[in-house]
Amino acid sequence: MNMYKAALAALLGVSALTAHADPDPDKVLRASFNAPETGYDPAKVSDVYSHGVGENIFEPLLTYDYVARPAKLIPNVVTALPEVSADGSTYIFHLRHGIYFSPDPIFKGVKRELTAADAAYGLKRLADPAVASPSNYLVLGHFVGVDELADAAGKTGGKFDYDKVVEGIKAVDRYTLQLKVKTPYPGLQYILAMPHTSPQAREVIEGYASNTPAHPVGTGPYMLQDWKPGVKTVLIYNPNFRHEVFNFQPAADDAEGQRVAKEMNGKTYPQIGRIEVTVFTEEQPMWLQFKSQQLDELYGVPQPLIRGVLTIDPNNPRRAKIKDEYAKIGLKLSRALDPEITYFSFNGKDPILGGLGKPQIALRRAIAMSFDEQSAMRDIRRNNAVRVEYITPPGVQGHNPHFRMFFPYNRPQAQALLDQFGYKIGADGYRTTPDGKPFTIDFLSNEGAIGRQWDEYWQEAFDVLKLRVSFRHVAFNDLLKAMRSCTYGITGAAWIADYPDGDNFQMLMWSKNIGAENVSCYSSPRYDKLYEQSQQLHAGPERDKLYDAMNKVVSEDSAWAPGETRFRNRMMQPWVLGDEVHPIFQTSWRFTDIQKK
Amino acid sequence: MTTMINQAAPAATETRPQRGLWAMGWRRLKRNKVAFCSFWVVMAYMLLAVAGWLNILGDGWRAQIAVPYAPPSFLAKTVADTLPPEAPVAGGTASAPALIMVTPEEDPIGKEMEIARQNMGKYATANDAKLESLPFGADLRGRDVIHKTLKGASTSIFVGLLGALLSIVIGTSLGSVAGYFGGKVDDFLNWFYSVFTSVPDMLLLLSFAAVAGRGIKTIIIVMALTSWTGTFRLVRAEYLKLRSREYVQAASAIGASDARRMFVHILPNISHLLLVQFSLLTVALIKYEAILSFLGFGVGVTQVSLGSMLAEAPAELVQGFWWQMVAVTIAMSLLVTTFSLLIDGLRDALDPKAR
Amino acid sequence: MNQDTLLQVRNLKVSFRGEEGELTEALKGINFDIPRNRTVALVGESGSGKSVTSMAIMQLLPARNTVIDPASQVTFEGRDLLALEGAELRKMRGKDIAMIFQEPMSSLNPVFTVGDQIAETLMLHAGLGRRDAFKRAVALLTEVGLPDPEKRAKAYPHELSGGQQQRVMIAMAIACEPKLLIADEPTTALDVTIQKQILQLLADLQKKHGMSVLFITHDLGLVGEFADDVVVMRHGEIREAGSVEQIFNAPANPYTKALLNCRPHLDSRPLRLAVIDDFMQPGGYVKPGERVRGYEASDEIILDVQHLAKSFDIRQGLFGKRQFHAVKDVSFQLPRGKTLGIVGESGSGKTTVGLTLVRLHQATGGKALFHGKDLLAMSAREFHEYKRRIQIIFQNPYASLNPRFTVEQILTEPMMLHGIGRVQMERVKMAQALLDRVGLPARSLSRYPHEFSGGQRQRIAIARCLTLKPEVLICDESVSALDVSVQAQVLNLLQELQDEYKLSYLFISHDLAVVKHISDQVLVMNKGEVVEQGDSDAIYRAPAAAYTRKLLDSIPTGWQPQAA
Amino acid sequence: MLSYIIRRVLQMIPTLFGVMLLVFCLFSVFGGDPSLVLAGKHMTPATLANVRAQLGLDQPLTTQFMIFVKQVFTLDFGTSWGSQQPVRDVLASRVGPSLTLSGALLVVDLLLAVPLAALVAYFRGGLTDRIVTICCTLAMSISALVYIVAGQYLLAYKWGLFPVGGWGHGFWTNLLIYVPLPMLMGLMVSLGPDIRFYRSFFVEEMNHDYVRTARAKGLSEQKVMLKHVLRNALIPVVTTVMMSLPYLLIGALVLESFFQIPGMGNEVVRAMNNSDFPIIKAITVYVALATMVFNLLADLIYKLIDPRVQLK
Repeated sequence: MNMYKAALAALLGVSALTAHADPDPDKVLRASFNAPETGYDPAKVSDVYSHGVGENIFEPLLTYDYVARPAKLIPNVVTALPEVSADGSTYIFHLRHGIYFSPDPIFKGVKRELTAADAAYGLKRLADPAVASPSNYLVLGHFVGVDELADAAGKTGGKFDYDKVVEGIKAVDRYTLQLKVKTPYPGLQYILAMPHTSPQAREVIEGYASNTPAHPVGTGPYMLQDWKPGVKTVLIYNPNFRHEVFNFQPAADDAEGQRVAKEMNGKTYPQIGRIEVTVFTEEQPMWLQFKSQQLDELYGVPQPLIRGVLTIDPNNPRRAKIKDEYAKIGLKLSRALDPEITYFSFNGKDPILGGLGKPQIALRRAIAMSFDEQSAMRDIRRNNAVRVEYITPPGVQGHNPHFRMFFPYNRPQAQALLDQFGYKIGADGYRTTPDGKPFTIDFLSNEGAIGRQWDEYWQEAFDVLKLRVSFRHVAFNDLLKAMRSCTYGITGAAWIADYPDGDNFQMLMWSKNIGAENVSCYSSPRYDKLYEQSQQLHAGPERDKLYDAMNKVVSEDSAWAPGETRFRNRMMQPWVLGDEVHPIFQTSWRFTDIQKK
Repeated sequence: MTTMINQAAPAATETRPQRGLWAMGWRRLKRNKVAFCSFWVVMAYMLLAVAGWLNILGDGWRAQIAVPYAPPSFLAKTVADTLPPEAPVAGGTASAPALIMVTPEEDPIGKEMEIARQNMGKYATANDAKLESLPFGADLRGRDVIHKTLKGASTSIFVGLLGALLSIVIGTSLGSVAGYFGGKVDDFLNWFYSVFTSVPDMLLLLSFAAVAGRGIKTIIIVMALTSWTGTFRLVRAEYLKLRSREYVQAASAIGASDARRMFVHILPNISHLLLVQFSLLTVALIKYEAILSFLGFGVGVTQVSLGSMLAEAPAELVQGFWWQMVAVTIAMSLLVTTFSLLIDGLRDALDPKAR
Repeated sequence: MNQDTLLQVRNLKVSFRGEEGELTEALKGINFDIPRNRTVALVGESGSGKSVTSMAIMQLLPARNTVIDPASQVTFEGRDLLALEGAELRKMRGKDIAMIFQEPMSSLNPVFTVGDQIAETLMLHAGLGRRDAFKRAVALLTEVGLPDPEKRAKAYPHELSGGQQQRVMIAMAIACEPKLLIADEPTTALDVTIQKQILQLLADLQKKHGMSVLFITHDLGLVGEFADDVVVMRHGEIREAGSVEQIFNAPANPYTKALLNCRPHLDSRPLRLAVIDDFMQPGGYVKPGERVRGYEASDEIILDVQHLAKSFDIRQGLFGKRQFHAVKDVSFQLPRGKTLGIVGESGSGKTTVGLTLVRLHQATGGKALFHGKDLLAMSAREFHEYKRRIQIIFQNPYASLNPRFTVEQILTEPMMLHGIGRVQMERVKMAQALLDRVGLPARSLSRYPHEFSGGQRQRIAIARCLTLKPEVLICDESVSALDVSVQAQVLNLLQELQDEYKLSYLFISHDLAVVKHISDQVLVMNKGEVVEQGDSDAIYRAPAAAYTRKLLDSIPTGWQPQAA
Repeated sequence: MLSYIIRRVLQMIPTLFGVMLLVFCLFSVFGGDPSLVLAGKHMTPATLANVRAQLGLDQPLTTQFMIFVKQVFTLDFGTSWGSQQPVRDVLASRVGPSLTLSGALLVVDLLLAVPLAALVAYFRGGLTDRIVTICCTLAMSISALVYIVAGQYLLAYKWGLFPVGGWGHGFWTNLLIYVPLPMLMGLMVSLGPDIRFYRSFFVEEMNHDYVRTARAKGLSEQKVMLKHVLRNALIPVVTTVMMSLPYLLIGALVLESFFQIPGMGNEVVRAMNNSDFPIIKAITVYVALATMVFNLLADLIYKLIDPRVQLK
């Protein structure tokens, strides 16, 4: 750090730097992750932990208000939300002046300002086949001329021509970026708030071409100082970061937001000088370290600990508090639902379970109705979740809290329903198909302890229904393979929002996404028609109506068995200020302060 | 020193007829109090294992008879920390919009659902009340830890014994061929051996397990595939030594075939070593199973092993639920300790040098 | 106590506690004296308690399972050694009484140089510094006749030959000028020529240093030349004690008499060797007539070995191999019903000859014509039939019987393999008859080898060969590991069998007296080569080769009147 | 001597080839397809194909194997599929912590186990021997997991004797602050079997004839033990330790993940869970190489400390 300071001071003159108070380098926030990150090239990573760190280093064009609930988009490095052309196809962004990348040897000591070309480069890069970005879906198929560039690069010997001007993503001048979409792209504003789409300095990416994940250079408040993959990441503040002062305006009835505003307003952004993130793969050491004050922030209270740490109202999981013994020592809790759904998916192409025939629907319905999801949620999730009742989860644009997607848990009715459709109990004690053939349900399950726990509850349901089941435990990659190739019977699945718009969820059941996101291999003409209509619409009551209809279709077809949406429980030491779980951000480090007595 | 005692011995051998090595070993074992006690404990475990396989014992381990993590009965009950009752929402539930759901008319199988509702009476079951405590507590699903431990021990012993057996079979067949024939065959098998020993056990174990998936069969096969090397080295060395022994040469001189020399003449003479090796492997594999289960390659859902129970322990202990870990630790360490002491005893008892 | 008595053993009673707590008496209350400046020989067969006696004197018996009767006394210069403890005991060991053992190789610590090991004793008892002690060690090595002692003092035990190792042991023992030197079978593991040298050295040192020597051996023959007094032991008791002259000239005890007569002598070849029972019976032993040996022109040659050679590959250098020629160009003929003796020291290649003939080793050259067919050139399948006709008996009766087989299995297995006897019952019957023939009771069939003594096991091994009714029997050191009295019995048995079945023997041994006794013709081997070959009487009477002469000279001659 | 070393080194080639074949078969042939994970949750067949191409998984197996062979000979295993860091850098940064922990564990274990083993062997058959043997057996019967979980909970958290886990910067900081607890847990696991193992070496040596000679010389029991027996018994101890050295490289899997030690063991588990084949391949090859080299070194040292040994 000091080296940078000295070097910069010599180049730029001390006064420029002292214009605002630097964060205190001795303010160290020791944070934790529950799983290893993979790297810090936003185009190349797809896990929440990597992007969680990335949020602090990179700045996408747009971002979210820290305290507004539900999440609200605000301009970040642009002056305002985009100007949209009348036909909705062209977006114009004006970049703020005087935003600089963090110092890096690549810049040879010159302060490097953010330009529209950087923003265009960051977006185009996602489409480059050589990058093999898992986020390429954000760009491909949407922007005028970009797919052609990617196709050309995909051919043997081809190279992605970043210099070629395309209408879809174009730097109009130094500070103006133009985006032009082929068809309406309702999620566009959200994707421009994802760290994946952050502007990138081309010379940095090309300079570190062989190892971009270890050399993130962005305009955000922090920069990477030390990285031991999968073990530890150390961030320090970016001396080039612009001067800004916290001024949060939370809703009056938002007690937590009010606390944050009280603790932080008026302070400069950011406050913490150094952030040390440790990855914990085991729960016990993480909790013990936090309890013995060797950690300042717990990313999430590990599932097995929830019952010991929190008291959750069994009738309303939204109500929770820290247990007295911990509240007494001042530990703090911030809690929010993750923008996710977990569900159990029936393979729509399975010869026995799949299809839209009545006996098949009845079989799926009976299985779904027999799954004691409430007990599983209580025992495995420790009540730290709410039941999924809508494809789009709470906190995501388009969610309808008054919808009930699943038929109530009722094992006797489920059994009677199977009788009704002629799934008779055979000589061996198991039910046969209506035409009298014995069958076994192929339950695909991930290896590992958690998967095992769910299997136990499922086994019980099948035992009651007298259905023969065989659990197939496979490695994660084989699980994915089976799901993508529709070669399974039932499996657990999950989807976490890439951006908080319902489209990101409703597309899960679109038949064109079979082989990709539609792991249920669900194919319903009714659903497809509704979905394709919804794609043309921006968020609003009209689209909500379509979403309700789509949910009904899935509910009628019983394509899923119930799952849940989990809460994220972040815990802090008493001296951590301003820390609150944001529905979209993975981390809040940049908005927090430390005040030790 | 032993030579001298040997010299004094003939008088004794004349008076008391001795029998084969096994009978002699058994007598020696009986005299070793520690080993003999251990023997009976191990036998008790074996009985338990057999009872477990036959589902005589621990069969009801899957019954959820208590509340999750019901404490052991001997613990004093603690008062639960509860939330204050929920304040009624202003306006009450009346103002909330009606819930939207699929109506029977919309439902493609609405009619059948309705009939099923009427017929469900015959499947209705009474809901038993769950116990608040159990003699040694319950696990997450309210299952009796004692039952689970019994069944788990049975599975672990089964896994250990079968794994060890398979490992011994692999190690012995390769080792005997290598040691007996020598030459090119030996070179090849030695190469094979050194390849396996050059790769760290843990890595091999993990990669085999990663490739093979999950389940008892996998565990047994994977453990056998990684643990045969010790037996191979032992058997090879013994065959190398014994093939030039005079009684083997004598067997050759009277026209015994290679196979006969290998399996009728030499094999019984290393059987005591194999028994000890087998026991050692069993113990090692029972311990290995625990680690494998911890790393996520355990037994299936409808099965329980000491390892799969131990894998649950870290998550439980942080919550203060120590009973499952203690139960497993007691069951496992008693088994492994007595088994190890028995092996020590066996080794001494079957040592032909000590005759 | 007599002034001239250095050590007095009185009523020494030692028992060993067995595994089940039972006591086995190893010494049943023995009494004997060791006078100053005299050599006392303690003679006995295995199990006689001779080594236990020496260990008891040194208190080297394992405390764990040894019970010494409290009435026992071992008085050394007025002190009861059995009562010594701690520092006093250690001072006695090595300084006053020193000991050398049977196996010099294993008795020396492999990781220290021999000089260090000798110096250690000196530093301990003579209070010398390291440098002085080492210098003295070199001097001692010179005294025991080790060539190039300066260099050898820095050598590790394994770099020396067996004889040299035993010299080192002797040097270590005499380092502190002990008053008593106990030599426990010091030459048993050595070749006959080396044995002679070591014995001579011990005799010289005894005279030079004026010490007493307790010489423990199983070989009465050695005693004659070397000892002043002889104590004969059997089964933990002293059978006879007296001066060497008295023991050799006028043995009073039948056991002593038996020991003296059991061993074959070079100068006589009785029809049947004396065995102990002969002397134990009333009426005593009557010497049978002499047997005449030698090939005759009319003999039918059944085995004709021509230019037999065998070499082993020894790895050398990066990829190189060196040939070690264990047997070079050996030729001989064996007639029906006769015995060819092959004699040589260790490493002479004599055993390799035997093993090559039954194809336990693959020959590298030459022919072995058996009834005109070359055994060495046959396919394995062809040879299978011949295996029956040419059999081998090994040296170690403990190792040559499968410990996991009962005698019945051992005896019926060869019959089964060669299709002799139709059913098992028939084979068992034949086995019973053979057991009877080799002098073992029929109930032996259900027993395991370890339940038999060495001599009995060798009988079983012989019976196993006889099951196949072989024509040629190769006896590879077959009697070498046996006690003298047992050796005589087995030799007699072999002789009887030869007479009865017209067997031909290839008798391989390092023991010249035994070979002379049993052989018609003798072949002397050294370093893989035939040194001399001829009728046994002729060779022993007038050896042509120097090496043969050297071997013959090394044979202990027993007590000679002039030596007394 | 030199020719012996050369021959041994040449013999390593087929073994190394075998190891490569084994590793390759395990991962590239049977090991499943990691590109499914790497392509992300929005994976389309086209994306998947592109990822596979980037990883070289679209090549025929023989080509992939040839690439692997080349990697082994240049000791350049490319970049990790997880963090995309050069494998060399990843491993280099992981070796230090592993060696610090395992090295300290080995040294302390030896310092405790060898004298204890000698002591127990000295009293062999007696009560001390029996009690220690049974204690050792009992100690080794408890699963390592229990030690770690319970030890961390009680010693570090409840009683605050050690930090709960973590890793610092300086070598001494780590050794004195972060290593002691995991090392203690490691000792609980290793000491029992090691004492028993080393004891057998001592007891074996004590049955040799040269011990009788030493006693007959008038040496005290202690001296016999400390000079004659110890020197001989150390030979197998040293060899055993030498052979175990390569395993220090992969560290202690469970210890490292429980105590947040950024060592090789941690990385192995991570790589296994994430099908990070370049890392696994590299670790396997490196450890196999180290095993072979240390086997050779063990033989050479064996020759050095045991004058009987002749290298052929």
